[in-house]
Amino acid sequence: MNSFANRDGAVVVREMIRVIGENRAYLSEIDGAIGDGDHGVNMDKGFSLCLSRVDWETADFTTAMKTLSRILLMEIGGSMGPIYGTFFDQIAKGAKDRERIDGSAFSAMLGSAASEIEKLGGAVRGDKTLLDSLLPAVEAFDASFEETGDFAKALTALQAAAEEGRESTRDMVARVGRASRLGERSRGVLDAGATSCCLLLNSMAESVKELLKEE
Amino acid sequence: MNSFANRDGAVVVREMIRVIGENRAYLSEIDGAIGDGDHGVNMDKGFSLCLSRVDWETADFTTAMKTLSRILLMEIGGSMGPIYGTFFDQIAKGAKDRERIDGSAFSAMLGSAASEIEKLGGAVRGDKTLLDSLLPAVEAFDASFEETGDFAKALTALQAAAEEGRESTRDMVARVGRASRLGERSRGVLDAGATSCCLLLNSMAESVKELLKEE
Amino acid sequence: MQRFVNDPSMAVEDMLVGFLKSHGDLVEGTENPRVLKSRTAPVKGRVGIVTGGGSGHKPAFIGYLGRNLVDAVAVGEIFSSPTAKAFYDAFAAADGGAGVACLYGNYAGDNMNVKMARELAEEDGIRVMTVVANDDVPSAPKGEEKKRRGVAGEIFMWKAGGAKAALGGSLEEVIAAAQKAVDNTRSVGVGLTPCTIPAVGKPNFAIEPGTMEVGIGHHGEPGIAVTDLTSADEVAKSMVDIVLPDLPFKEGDEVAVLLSGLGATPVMELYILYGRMAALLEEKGLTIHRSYVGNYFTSLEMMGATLTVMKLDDELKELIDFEAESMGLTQFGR
Amino acid sequence: MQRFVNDPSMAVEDMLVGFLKSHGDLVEGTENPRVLKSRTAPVKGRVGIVTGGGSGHKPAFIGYLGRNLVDAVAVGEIFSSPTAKAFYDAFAAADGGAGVACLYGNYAGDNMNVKMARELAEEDGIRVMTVVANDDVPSAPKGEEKKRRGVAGEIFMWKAGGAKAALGGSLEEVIAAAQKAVDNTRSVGVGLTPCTIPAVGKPNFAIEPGTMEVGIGHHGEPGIAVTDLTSADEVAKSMVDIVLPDLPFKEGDEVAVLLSGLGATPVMELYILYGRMAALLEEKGLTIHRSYVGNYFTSLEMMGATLTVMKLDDELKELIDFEAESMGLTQFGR
Ligand SMILES: Nc1ncnc2c1ncn2[C@@H]1O[C@H](COP(=O)(O)OP(=O)(O)O)[C@@H](O)[C@H]1O
Ligand SMILES: Nc1ncnc2c1ncn2[C@@H]1O[C@H](COP(=O)(O)OP(=O)(O)O)[C@@H](O)[C@H]1O
Ligand SMILES: [Mg+2]
Ligand SMILES: [Mg+2]
Ligand SMILES: [Mg+2]
Ligand SMILES: [Mg+2]
Repeated sequence: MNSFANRDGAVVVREMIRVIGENRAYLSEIDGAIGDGDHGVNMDKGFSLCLSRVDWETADFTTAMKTLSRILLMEIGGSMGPIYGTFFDQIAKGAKDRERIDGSAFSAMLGSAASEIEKLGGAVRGDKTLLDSLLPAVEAFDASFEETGDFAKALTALQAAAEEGRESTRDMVARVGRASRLGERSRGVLDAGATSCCLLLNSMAESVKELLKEE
Repeated sequence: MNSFANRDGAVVVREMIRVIGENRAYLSEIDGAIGDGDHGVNMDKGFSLCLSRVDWETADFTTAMKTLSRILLMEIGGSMGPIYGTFFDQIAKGAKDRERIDGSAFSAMLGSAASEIEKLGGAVRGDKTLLDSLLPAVEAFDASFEETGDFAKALTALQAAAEEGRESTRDMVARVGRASRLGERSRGVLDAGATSCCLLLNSMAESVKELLKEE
Repeated sequence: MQRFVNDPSMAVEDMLVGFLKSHGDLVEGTENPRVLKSRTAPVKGRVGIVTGGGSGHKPAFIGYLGRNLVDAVAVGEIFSSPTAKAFYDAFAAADGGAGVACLYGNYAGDNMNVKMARELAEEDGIRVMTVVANDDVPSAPKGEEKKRRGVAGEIFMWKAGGAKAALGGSLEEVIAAAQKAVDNTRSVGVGLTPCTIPAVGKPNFAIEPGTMEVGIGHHGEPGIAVTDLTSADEVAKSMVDIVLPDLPFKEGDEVAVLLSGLGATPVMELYILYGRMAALLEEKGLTIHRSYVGNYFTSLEMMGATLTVMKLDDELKELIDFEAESMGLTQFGR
Repeated sequence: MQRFVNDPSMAVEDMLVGFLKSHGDLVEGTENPRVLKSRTAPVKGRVGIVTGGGSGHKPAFIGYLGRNLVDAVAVGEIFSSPTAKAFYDAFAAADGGAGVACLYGNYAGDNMNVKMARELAEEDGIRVMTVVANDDVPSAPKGEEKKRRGVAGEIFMWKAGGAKAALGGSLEEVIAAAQKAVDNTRSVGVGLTPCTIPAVGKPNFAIEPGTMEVGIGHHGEPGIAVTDLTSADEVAKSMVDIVLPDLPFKEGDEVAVLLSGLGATPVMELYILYGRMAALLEEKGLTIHRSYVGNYFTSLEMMGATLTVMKLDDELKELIDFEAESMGLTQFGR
């Protein structure tokens, strides 16, 4: 199939929770190199709360995304609360009232998520933030989907671009957030937010590809 | 000679000022082990002030001692201000109106200095204070002077006893002053006040012996 | 790490317990454990004053809860913005029907969380207007003032807003007064040592002994220059020289001055700095109407200081002199 | 040494310049540069309150100069008693004809200098009576209370004495009130890091990281035990367990509590300690009538805290609740 049912999609959120849990220490370690070493803790705090708040038997894609978004927005604070909260809020909004989610719906969700995050946080590409994973990933998805019309293929393109984007932060100098304090010394290590964003995009892509296969 | 002229005696004070200046860091270091590490600074502040307050061309022993005493009492504070202020005040008082200072005058001065300090501070021998240098030194002076009638010899006895007294504080447990709250842990190091007192007595003895030789 | 903590990740919770215990006459908790309010709030018909921010800045932010000052505070993790929900709940706790003035500092997280909270509150019919303190001169060049961080100048903003609300000002008037305070306030910070977030366990930046970082932020954000640590008089001069030309302050101006320690610098040394700063201000023809010297806005156990100067007019003078009672600032009216 | 000083041996002088500049509404200088007085003193017919001690303890001692508190202060070098002359001049500055209550802490130097100053003052017809604070429990065993140091409990002594004088008490009554405050007050300090006197340039004692020194004095005088630095809750318990049995405080007592930082410990952590201490006191059946948490009596940039508990009766309650205005302590009357 070239779309998945909203009703089946909560698994996408449950998988992201698992991935963040598994990478808690790794993300904090990356943040520790040039930030304050709490990115994994911050993320896992929000994501793990979500595990017990969603009724996985009944929740659909929209509900699970909405719940995750609300928890991040309402209970996490910092910058990651509102930024990832906005991310998943835009996805939930894009999925609302849709029985099935297809490639163009997915493209619209990601697109508005990225632009809302840009607006909210004021960072731009190259500032060494999660946008350096997210923006290329969204563009790659759109280009591939426009060319092929194939949702799954576009997701694979997204994954490759997100990883490339994450790697690209290694050679960037941080211009926003705590790491910006280090100037040139922030070069040479990955950005924590770009790494978590890549993990999340990867996980979403894998989950959705499974859903597309199943039907 | 067996006495020195009051008019020549200001050098005794000037030498003490020099000795305290030279031992500023050393005295603070000793104080640091069981006190608050400022004994050298405290002492040098008062003594060095005295350097510019005395007219060394005209001052005699009495005037120089009186000036030192007043500076310590009025301008130095701490414990050392009143204690050493009292010390030199008693010496100045004992020398007042004397053209020459002989061994029995010197003995009287030191004796009243020691007893006034005992009264003021309430410490007794064995409390690990400067009294543990001063009291044995005074006794040794008196014993030797009584026996030999020789001022210079008595001064040498004073020096030996002061040093022995200073060393004796190493094995004492402080019972007054800041160090007293240490209990057993104050054992094993010299007392700062006993060390400065020994330095001062030594310096006085050497200066007076020079004066005795000269004439 | 020589610190008094239990589980470091619960440091803020543990702190709030003690704070509420000690200041129960002035402050109380709310249903949201991360929102504290003044016992006097809300007053029907009086504008509510809200602020919030990361923890670790004592007395800021909760220390300014009290009479004629701040009515409710959203409490974040150490050096991390409170949640949107905390801001929202603080708005609700402070609202006496006349609207809420949210007076906070210019940090990415706070901007985002306040923005979202405000949307929620307005859906619920609570009017919220904001003033964003941006008094920290070195954090962006002239012409880009909007990018500057808020530092200890926030205290003048709260003082002005809180007094205006107590005097019966409308929301627009309270906002105008707080904005006037911010517009007339400039600050600079100098850092001498870093600080350690207990949950992290090691300093999250470094300052070489013998050097100082001029223009440092309240969380160790980078300054504009790392120089040799010179005498207090020279440090005072370089701080005054950054603050005065920026507004600019000019001969004849009356000013309020706040010199805050960053945490571990002995207050004695703040007075050493202040003596020189006051002389420099007076040499430039400024009149110091009122001064505050002490630990008013700190960064855990950082060593260093921030200088804040506010240009006064009759209104700001009345507001700054107004009686106030809180843990961080208690003064009789003049 | 990351510190704001000019010539380290002039640190006290430089500090006094800034202090007088900042607090000119409350405090003024005298002919003796080492004596500061409250602007409200002397009041004809009112007992004058004098204290004094070494510098480096801000707000103590000069920070308690003001309305209904201390009238004149003799200022010493850092951690060193003021001169006899300074105490004498402070007596003269505070005397309104009804005599002077000299309320100070039990340190050898202060004892000697006060004694000499008192002799001078009495020659001049100024009546001086003294109370010597000795609230620090670990500094000498029970039965030898007279040997104990005075620490933050001095603040309660000044508060009681200052209020009693303001209420028109005679010299004997003021002395009795201050003595009652001292007799009912017990303290203990815990040190986590040493401090450096700028003129010395290096810490004058050491505390191994990971350990704490229980019973430490305000100048780093060694404590009774060096133990592992445990959790805030455990530290709170060990401090309470030293203070309470000594008086002893018993079920049903009303108390005032003062938890002071030693300088560099973040105030956040004082609240963490206080939360637990308050719970422990309440578990023992004590009622906390009033609490003070903050940097009230410090030791330069030492990390650590002192706990002070005073047992109250009706008189002490009235005195502790009395209105007061000073740099270190400003409170509205109750
Ligand atoms: N304005 C911003 N826009 C987008 N991402 C940002 C922004 N500021 C910071 N980030 C991201 O946040 C990450 C750090 O997150 P985290 O460590 O959880 O928060 P904090 O910096 O408050 O400790 C950075 O790696 C960066 O990718
Ligand atoms: N009551 C006392 N009588 C005599 N000497 C004393 C007394 N108290 C303290 N001392 C001496 O004072 C010395 C410390 O002096 P110093 O360091 O200058 O003063 P402080 O203890 O105030 O820092 C001690 O080593 C001790 O010899
Ligand atoms: Mg963080
Ligand atoms: Mg981080
Ligand atoms: Mg000493
Ligand atoms: Mg000393």
